[in-house]
Amino acid sequence: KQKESDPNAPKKVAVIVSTLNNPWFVVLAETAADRATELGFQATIFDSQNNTALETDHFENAISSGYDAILFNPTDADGSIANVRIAKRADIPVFCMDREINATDAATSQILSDSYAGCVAIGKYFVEKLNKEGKYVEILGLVGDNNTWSRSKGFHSVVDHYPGLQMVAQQNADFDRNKAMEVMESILQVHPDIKGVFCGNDGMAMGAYQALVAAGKAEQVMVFGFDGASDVVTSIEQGKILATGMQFPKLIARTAAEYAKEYFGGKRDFAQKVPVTVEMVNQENVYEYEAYGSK
Amino acid sequence: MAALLEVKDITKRFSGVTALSAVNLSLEGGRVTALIGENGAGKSTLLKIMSGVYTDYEGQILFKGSEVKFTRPKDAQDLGISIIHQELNLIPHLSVAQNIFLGRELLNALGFLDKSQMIRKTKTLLERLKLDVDPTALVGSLKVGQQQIVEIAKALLVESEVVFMDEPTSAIGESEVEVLFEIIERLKAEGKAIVYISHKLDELFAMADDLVVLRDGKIVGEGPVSQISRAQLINMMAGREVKVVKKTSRSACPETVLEVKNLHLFNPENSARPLLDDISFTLCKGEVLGIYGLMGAGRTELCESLFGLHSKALKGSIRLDGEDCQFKSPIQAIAAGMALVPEDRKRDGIVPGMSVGKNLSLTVLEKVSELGFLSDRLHSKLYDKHTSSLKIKSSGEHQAIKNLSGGNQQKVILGKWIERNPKVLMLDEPTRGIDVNAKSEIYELISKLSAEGISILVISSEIPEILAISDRILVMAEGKLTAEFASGEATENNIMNACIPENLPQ
Amino acid sequence: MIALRKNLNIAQFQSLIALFVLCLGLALTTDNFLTADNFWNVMRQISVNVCISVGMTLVVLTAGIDLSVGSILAFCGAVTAGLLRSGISIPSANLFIGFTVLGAVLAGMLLGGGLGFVNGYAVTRFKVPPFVATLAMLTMARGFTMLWTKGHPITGLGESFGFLGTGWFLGIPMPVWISGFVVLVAVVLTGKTKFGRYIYAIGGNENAARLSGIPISKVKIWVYSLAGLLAAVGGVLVTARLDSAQPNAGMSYELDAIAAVVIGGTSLSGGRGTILGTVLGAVIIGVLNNGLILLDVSPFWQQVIKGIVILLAVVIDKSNQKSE
Amino acid sequence: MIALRKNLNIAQFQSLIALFVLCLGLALTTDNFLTADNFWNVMRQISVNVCISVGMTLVVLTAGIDLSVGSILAFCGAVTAGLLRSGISIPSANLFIGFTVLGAVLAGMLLGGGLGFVNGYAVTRFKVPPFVATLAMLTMARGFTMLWTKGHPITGLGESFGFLGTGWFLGIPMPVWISGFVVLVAVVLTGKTKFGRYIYAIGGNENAARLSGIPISKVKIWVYSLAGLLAAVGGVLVTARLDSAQPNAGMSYELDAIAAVVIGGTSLSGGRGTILGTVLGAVIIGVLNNGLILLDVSPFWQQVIKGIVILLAVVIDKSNQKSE
Ligand SMILES: Nc1ncnc2c1ncn2[C@@H]1O[C@H](COP(=O)(O)OP(=O)(O)OP(=O)(O)O)[C@@H](O)[C@H]1O
Ligand SMILES: Nc1ncnc2c1ncn2[C@@H]1O[C@H](COP(=O)(O)OP(=O)(O)OP(=O)(O)O)[C@@H](O)[C@H]1O
Ligand SMILES: [Mg+2]
Ligand SMILES: [Mg+2]
Repeated sequence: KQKESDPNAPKKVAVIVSTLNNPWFVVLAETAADRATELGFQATIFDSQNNTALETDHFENAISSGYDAILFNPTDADGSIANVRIAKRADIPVFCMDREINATDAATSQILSDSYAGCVAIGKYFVEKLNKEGKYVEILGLVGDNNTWSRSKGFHSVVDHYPGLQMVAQQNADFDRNKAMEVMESILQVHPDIKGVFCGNDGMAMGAYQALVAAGKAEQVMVFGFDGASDVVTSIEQGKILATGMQFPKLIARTAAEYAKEYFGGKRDFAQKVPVTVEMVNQENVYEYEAYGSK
Repeated sequence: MAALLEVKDITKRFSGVTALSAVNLSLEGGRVTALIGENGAGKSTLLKIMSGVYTDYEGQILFKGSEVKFTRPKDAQDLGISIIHQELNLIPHLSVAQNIFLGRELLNALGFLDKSQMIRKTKTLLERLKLDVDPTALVGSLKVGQQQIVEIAKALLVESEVVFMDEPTSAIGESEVEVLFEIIERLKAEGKAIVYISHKLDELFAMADDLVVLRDGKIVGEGPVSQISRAQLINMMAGREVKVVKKTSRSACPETVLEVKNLHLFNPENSARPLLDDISFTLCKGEVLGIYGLMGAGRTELCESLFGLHSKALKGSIRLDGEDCQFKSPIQAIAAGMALVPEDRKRDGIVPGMSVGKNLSLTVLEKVSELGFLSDRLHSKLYDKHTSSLKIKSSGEHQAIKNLSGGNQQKVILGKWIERNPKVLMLDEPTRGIDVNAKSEIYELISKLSAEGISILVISSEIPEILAISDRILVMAEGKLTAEFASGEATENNIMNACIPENLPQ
Repeated sequence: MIALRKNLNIAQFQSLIALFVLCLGLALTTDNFLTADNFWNVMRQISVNVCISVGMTLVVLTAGIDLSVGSILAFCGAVTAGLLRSGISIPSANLFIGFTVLGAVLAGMLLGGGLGFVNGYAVTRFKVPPFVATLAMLTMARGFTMLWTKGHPITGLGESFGFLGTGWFLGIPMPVWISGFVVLVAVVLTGKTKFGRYIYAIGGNENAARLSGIPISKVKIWVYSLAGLLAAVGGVLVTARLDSAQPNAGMSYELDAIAAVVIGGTSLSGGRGTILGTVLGAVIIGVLNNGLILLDVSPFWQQVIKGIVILLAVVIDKSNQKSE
Repeated sequence: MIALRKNLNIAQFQSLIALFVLCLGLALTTDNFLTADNFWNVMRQISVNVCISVGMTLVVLTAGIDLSVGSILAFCGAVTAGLLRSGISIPSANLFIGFTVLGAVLAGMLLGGGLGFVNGYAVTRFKVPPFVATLAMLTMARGFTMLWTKGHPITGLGESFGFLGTGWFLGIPMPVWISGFVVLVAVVLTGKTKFGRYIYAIGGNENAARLSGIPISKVKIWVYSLAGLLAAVGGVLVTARLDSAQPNAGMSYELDAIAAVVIGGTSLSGGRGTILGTVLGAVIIGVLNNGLILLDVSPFWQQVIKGIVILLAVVIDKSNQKSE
């Protein structure tokens, strides 16, 4: 099926990421590409723009233009399965990064950062910090995005067991810092007495925090984010934000690139799922971390 | 014989204008009824009501004795009423055949368009009308006269019982007119009722059986054509003696203001037939120069060229006050002292949504500004000045100009140019669609302005008008200047002769 | 040459040359452009845009615009998927209706047609400018999609449905069959039927069309309904290809469709343009997308280049019209 | 009443009533709508949209449209932030230029004006339809933003810059001062100057305007440039408020701006409308956004409701025009 390529030519690796509209994914994509280049491959980044159909196009194009491996950050756990299968049929290994696909027989290996588990940890910390009672607000990302919901569900799987914790508003801010700020400003009008905010990503956490500062409530309300972005890590150091779920995009991306090298070397028995634990960063342990990883 | 189509007490109002009041008319098969009246008398409006274009009117329409109520043009078409509209209603990007069959396409057994049959039928129809164009040519590439024949063909396509013709001959030459008359004779023989509108009285006397005269939306006279004389007719149309101060023709030319030499205007549609072909003339200070021609003769293009609108396609020399001035845009032309009152008021003249005051000041905004800002006080002053001097009837400075009658709109446009005190004022059909009173006021204004030393170029399609107001008359046909007359020597006949394309030396 | 020019209009001719140059360049600079695999990739990838753009062309020919196609695509895709998976159950009436693949697809298309009808109705009956009416629909249909899916993708739609998106028939991918069929019907519709003629007439001069007895409102309503229906077809294709209806599918697809229409030489002021031109426009965009990736152009530069291509296409088209 | 009607046009009057009803409803159903805090929140939140919409109004009054404002906002915000943080350094020439807050803001605004100029130039010189020209710019400017930021936000812009977005002056938030100033200038410009009159004349009847000696191209180029400049002001405000330039800022802001313009009674076919109407439209949208959150309406329904409001606003406006 594939054109026989020159065995001495560098291997070509495609890095297909869900979006480049969010710095977290830019870090993921660039680290993967950089690491692949370091390893002697030729790497190209494809941006799926949060569009699963466009992702299909990228897979097809990558396959027909002779890429040898795909480092893949799926747009959707279910929707992307079909895409991975396309590659599988063409005998091209796919290494999922960060996000899971809901199939275990498609990807060569999945290096996952478990948002759900990470948010369970945050939820627990949230319960502890709020002392099991009080009003709180949840700010969701894009309501059509399944990551939004896995984070939200992880969080609620813990928090909903505490009747003393009352969610007074649940609004979306599309992973957008500005929108999160505006939403928070409005919510604060109705619920000036909240004690905590859980945000679906760090950008929104920063936006929410800025709204709280402007309303003079930064001391009263505890802000929780998710991602491990640089300004949130700094903010945790400075005591502004309480905690975030540190994912390790750089680690994940490097691992994926290295797996590709092992694959080219002949290894086939990869573990289907390689969890990269989401670590909770809080004010006690923040000195161990830097943006998107540990020091 | 019973009436085929009858209207009773038709009244039609547009915002502010009563176009028709309590009109009764009855049409019989096998007769040609000529509808005549001044511009704006309501002729087109009446036909539009009878053919289902205007559906909000008061009164009744009876077809073969029973009342009908059209909700759209199609209803009238289905009853067998077809109309040739005054303004061309063709779609430029479609071909001749496509236009002719628009709305009543022929289908083949499969329900698809039967193109070959439509083209064939178009061909025979065009042959009948002696028009030699390819049925698949785009209408946009035809001459205005040819387009008018296509419009006629469109109306003749279906077997109708009533045919309305609203100025079908305004753009075509004599031989085509003859063809049309033959066709009308045939329709008449077939027992159809025909209504014919034209400003050319000779045509009417040659062809009509009955005359109906409209004035200000009312019928002021009707009867068989044999019982009405030409003089009576003109009197009825005007309602009074049209007294135009006929200017004493000046023979001396004290000072040439505008000098045009060998002007050519390239035709983007058809490079073999320039829009303007070797035009040369002069305009003297304070002179009124009339330009006559059939529709499509290129008069509008001439004015537009002088006004800097077609600079890229223009060749030749234009000198204003002795200085070379091939203007690149109207801005330059205006700065040099030119002014143009365009022929299509609605399309090119007014800004319909704006108030009268704002339309009036559009060319002289620096005059109504103080310290760089527009001043309401100066606006009002300007408005007051012109409403009184031009006798503009409007409910106030802030009334939207679109709600004014045509004549008053025209006066506002004139006002905005007079305020700039131009050297050369070009008027393209300044009295089209304007009532008699306003018309004579505009004539007076023209003579007053020329007496003040403004040189005026007037385009008109009405010979009496051009005879009445011009010091000198130029005639154009197919982009060429074909004749020049001093006002003393011009007559209807020699003007008509000069403007018919067939008579052109080839 | 003359014969060719007679059948194609100049704009299309221009586009064909542009496409040819593009393909030649790609064939010379990359190894993989001229392979059968890649050819079918490009064809399959443009098939959704082709469906939408065909509908958009009809709307634009009447001098309208339809911004809502992307949202309608998402909603109808989601409804088709939802019906296929779970049917409709009304517990209070103790009623359950299951859907076959055909039933679900037809329901989705009907819904698309219905939403398009609403657009058309707003445009003709209430005289809402097309831009605004369809902008409102863009927002509403997206909201409905979220309500219907609750923000979650609907997956597991079965082999036979998936075949519509991923299957091959007689050596040609199904999406290509489907979009090809859409194009064929649209070409016949615009070129060979009364309805098509009316569309051009309305866009060319609405007033003259009215006086010629053409039922303007009816034609326009049909046109918007068809655009909605074709967006739904696009929705079915996307959903079948992914075996999953994504709530945020079709985001900003309207812009791609408008780009295809415009590059294909259809005038946004109506009355002038062809379906084949639009298909050509969609192919150019598809080849460009494909080529930029084959050439390994950075995703950031890709956007810049696409913007430039749109602009160039129209500028060239315009300068041609002038010299015509 | 009559006097009031004389100064406001009917559409605005309608909008005022709609706003009043909206506010009354919110005041009755929530405790917190009618507080000074919430008032300033809404005002601050709409200030970016007000800046963009004012520019959009100018463009729409000339019968154009500008789809690129959101991307221009993002690019100019990012450039301002970038210059502020790192200046320009050209190592080969051993040159480094640092920027003060004022310098960086002016550079951003200049860039916005420049991009708008490109829009205007394409529209007037190459006769590209505004929709297409600004669609191309939408894509290109987003690409440039990504190239400039490399996809990462630019943060840490300092107190004095942040003051522009978060500070208060004389009891009024800075963004409100800035957008208020923009509105004031625009009101004077449209109502009291030659330039403003020209804008209305061009939109009202471009032919008549040309024949009256109005420099169409020049006015249009200025209008698009101003729209770009105001988008840049919006970009500065967004960036300053967040103390961070986001590469994906301003996504689909053009739709919000067009909605404000349309709700404010400006006709998309040009020549009719006012700046104050647009401000009213922006306030209605802002209050609606705020109210929907205060009432904790589900995000899914919010979109549906917004779509309905846009449609209603235009339908009411249209039916009014008819009865005028
Ligand atoms: N759509 C319209 N809106 C407002 N007024 C109109 C409209 N159409 C015509 N009128 C007015 O109605 C009156 C009658 O117009 P109509 O076109 O019927 O005149 P006409 O006799 O056909 O004139 P002409 O010989 O110039 O064709 C005129 O005063 C005209 O200004
Ligand atoms: N927009 C246009 N594009 C191409 N050709 C045109 C256009 N307008 C007019 N023409 C052509 O130019 C020629 C001159 O038309 P024009 O309107 O100037 O004549 P006119 O003498 O002013 O007639 P009237 O004023 O009585 O309508 C006609 O043959 C017509 O076909
Ligand atoms: Mg008439
Ligand atoms: Mg003329």
